[in-house]
Amino acid sequence: MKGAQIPAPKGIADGILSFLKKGLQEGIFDALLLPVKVPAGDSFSYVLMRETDLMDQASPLPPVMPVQGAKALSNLTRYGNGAEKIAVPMRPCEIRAAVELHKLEQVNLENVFLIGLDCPGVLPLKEYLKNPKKGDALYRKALQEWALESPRWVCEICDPVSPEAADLHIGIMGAPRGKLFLIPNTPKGKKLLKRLDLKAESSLASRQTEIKKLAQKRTKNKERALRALRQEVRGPERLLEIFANCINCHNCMRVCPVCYCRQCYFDSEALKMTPDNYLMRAQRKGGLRLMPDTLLFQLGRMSHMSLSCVSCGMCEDACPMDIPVSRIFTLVARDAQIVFGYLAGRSLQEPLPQVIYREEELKEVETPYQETYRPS
Amino acid sequence: MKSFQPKIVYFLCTWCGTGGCETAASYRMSYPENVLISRVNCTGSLSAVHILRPLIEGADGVVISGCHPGDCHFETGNYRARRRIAVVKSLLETLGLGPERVWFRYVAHGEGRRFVDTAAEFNDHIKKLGPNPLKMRRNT
Amino acid sequence: MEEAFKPKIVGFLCNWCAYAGADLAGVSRLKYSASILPIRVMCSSRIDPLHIITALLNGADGVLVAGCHPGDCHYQQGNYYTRRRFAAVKRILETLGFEPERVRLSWVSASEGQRFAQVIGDFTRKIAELGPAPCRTEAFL
Amino acid sequence: MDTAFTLNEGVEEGLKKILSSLLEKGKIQAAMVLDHTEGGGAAYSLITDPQMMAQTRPLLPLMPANAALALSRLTLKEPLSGPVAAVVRPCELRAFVELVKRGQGSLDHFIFISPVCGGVYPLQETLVKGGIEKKLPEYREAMRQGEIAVDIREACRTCEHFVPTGADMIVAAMGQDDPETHGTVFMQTDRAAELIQDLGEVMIAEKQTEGPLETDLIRKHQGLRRDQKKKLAQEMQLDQSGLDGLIEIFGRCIGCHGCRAVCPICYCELCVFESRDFEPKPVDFERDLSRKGRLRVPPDTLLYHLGRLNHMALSCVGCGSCTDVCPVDIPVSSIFIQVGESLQELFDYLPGRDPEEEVPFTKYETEEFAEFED
Repeated sequence: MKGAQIPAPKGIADGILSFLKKGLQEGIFDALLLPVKVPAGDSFSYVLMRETDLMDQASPLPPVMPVQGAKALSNLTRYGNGAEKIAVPMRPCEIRAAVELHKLEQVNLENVFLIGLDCPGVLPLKEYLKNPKKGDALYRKALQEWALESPRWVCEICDPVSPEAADLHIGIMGAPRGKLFLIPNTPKGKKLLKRLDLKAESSLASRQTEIKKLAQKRTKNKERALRALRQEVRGPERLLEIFANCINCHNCMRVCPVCYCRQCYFDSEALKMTPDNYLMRAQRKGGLRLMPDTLLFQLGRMSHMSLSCVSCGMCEDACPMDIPVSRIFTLVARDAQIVFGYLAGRSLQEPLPQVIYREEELKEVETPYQETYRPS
Repeated sequence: MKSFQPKIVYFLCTWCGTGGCETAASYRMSYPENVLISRVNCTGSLSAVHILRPLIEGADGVVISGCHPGDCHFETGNYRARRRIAVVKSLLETLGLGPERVWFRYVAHGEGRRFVDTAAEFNDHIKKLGPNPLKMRRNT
Repeated sequence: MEEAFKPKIVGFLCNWCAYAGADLAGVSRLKYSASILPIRVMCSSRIDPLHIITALLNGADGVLVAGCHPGDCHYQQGNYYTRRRFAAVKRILETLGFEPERVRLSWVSASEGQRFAQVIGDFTRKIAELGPAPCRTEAFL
Repeated sequence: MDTAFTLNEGVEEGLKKILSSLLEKGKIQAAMVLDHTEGGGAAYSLITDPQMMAQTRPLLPLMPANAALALSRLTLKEPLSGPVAAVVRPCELRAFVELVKRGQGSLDHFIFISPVCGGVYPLQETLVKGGIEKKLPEYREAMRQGEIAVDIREACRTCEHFVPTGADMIVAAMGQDDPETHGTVFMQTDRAAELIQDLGEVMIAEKQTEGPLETDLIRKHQGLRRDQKKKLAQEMQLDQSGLDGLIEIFGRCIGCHGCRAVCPICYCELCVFESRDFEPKPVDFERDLSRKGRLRVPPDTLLYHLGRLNHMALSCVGCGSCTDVCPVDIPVSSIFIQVGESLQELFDYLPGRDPEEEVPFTKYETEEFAEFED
């Protein structure tokens, strides 16, 4: 596999933005969807732009992830593609979420150029907001040295480092000084390079070594972190302790890129009961937590979306009570995805496990019947 | 201590599971009375929430029976149910909430004996496991 | 400014009075500013505060709500509710310093073609003085 | 003169004993109080077992969620069939009354017990760092002195409605002698007085005293809170905001809509801002893009907040939950309270003051608000 090279003499962000700007000027893209610093300077939001006057405020790799890119993309293309060809540079987890949303028919990728970026991880949103300037400085350093101090937990264990589902991947790691790789993954990406008159002729060997190194490091982190977590959450006792502070705001559900339902089952009429029902439930245990169904919400959401969970960490960033939501979801999602040999967001071609089946599978789920069973 | 009488929810699909139950009835076979039957149109119509909710709100175990593979009235419902139950069981396993409290076993219309046996066997199985620790927690 | 500023005003006109008034103004060949973009609603009370705010945030330079004079509502009391809701919207804009002058409530009856033309002219002048709404070009809404 | 009772112990302990003996005697079906949770915080619980009252924390200065949400959930489908006591803060009670006006619950059979409220601590500061217990002595001392406790939420610090309205029973957590050793409870309604009748032997001595509002301490506290409110208004200068100021404040909103989810007044199951109407279609984006050249995605952040102000600020009770829940620390409640009070002044309305009082938007006078007509 080979890639093209583009210049980035003034830094990574500048290199990426110049490339995007060129695509815009040459009419290859009609618009860009980019994270831009908000006027107050304390956060970032996605901005769809045709004009380039906000480009100096744009940052393809911001230090935080206030909105999941796939969620923004879904907002843009949920009702189908417009006539515009939009270039969307996103982090690996955002690309993966976009892939899942495409399968769930919540994103239309027809007129979208998915552009993958290497990601050193991001800072926890709440930490960043305490001192955005410090966060910015920390991240500038991280982009140079490719190591981020105290990133989010999910970022430290994120091992699908370079997503193949993006049409074009902008390789930062392993690129020669002052350069960036452009790696086409799909026919769309190859065509894009051709139109820009770029040839994929550079060797990616140096990059592959670095990627492998990073992936191995993160996989190791992951194994260790998940092993520890598995012990921490097992059993009703510890699980309830973790979720005890949940205040039922359902922020986690609303910022989750995969939870796309307009009306969540857990906010619906289905769980609203008569006073007698609540009293009866209270009498059975001596007391009933109000709001009820807190654990049901968490477990229910896990069972609904864990097969598509991309571990982007948005849920934890948005939790006002600092519940380690994304950690538990990551753990549960991994186990569930292993059952089906599935990895959320890996490929557009892989169908969602819940929409297909095989006639012979999952025998371990069934409890075999012994003809000779006699009650004890 | 009083002997433990578990509360068991048994989901049966309309076409096969319920049929098995009827067959058992017509042969005057009996099953434990603490097994509460709940009929659903197809096991494929069960959501994870239908399994999780009883476990949180008072059941000691949940057992699900539908048509044998290939026999589903809606062609593929039981295959889909199997995948969904696999997710729930994986979730319960990961979080240490007792995946063994959920059983999935096919029962055909004519299999009255198999239905009665499953109810009794699951009942014994849950008795051995003891009460579901989740159901008495106030803080759910 | 390269070009002379032409205000864009969204006018919510009630079917029975204000819209008929506008009609009369037209039939009487009265000239009034083309700045208004009339939207006919069955009653001025159909207007939710959201309609006004949405128009403002989407770049309208002014929003006019016009209906029957108090007591004359085709549905008896619709415009009384309108007045309360309008008062609330305007008070909120005042409290936030968010250009309350850009919204206006006026009563125009079906026979007041003259008044309609006058209201539009008046409001357009006022908006012209204020200049274009900042929301027209703001990206971060 | 009100009928009041002196307890043989502090207000919180006394209240717990009253409730547990009411439960024991079967005079109430259940009690809704703040309950201790495994995580070191508290959550509202519907308690039916008198033994369990012992571990509850009815007056813990914490609001995990506005209790009106729980009360509404309890009685949304139908009214209670028997008496249930609920220990709620004044703003929670007022919020519930507002919900009842909107058909989202029923007041029937509730016995409301409400403290003179010293405010609560922010959820983040206390629950997360586990410091609530440490704060308690300081909090109680402030209550005794009629001072504003350090570190309580801004919404509480600037709240003037800390004496409950509409409660059946008022717990004088402030304003009477020694709330920690000899608490006082005021019976505001006949049904409360009736309920408490046979409990004399437990811990109660009757006394006649002036109402909970009329003491110097309460008046002093009122003054302090009013000053805080003025100070905040001066600092924020909301009326100078304009578009730029609003974007400055709300620019970092991540669109989680948590403020709506925890708002006791925002009861809609499906919020209009999450509905199909507010999901832009490709043609909308193309139109806006050709007009402005660039736009925020998802759009309508400011519209959401301004729209919500229009929809609920008139009934905003200033409970501060929205600020508590905001993951990016937008001072939502400070804005909503100021705008809300300006609206409430316009309509001479205090949300939740009286269940019989109609919401202003559902009525009108034929002669009014001429100043808003042009």
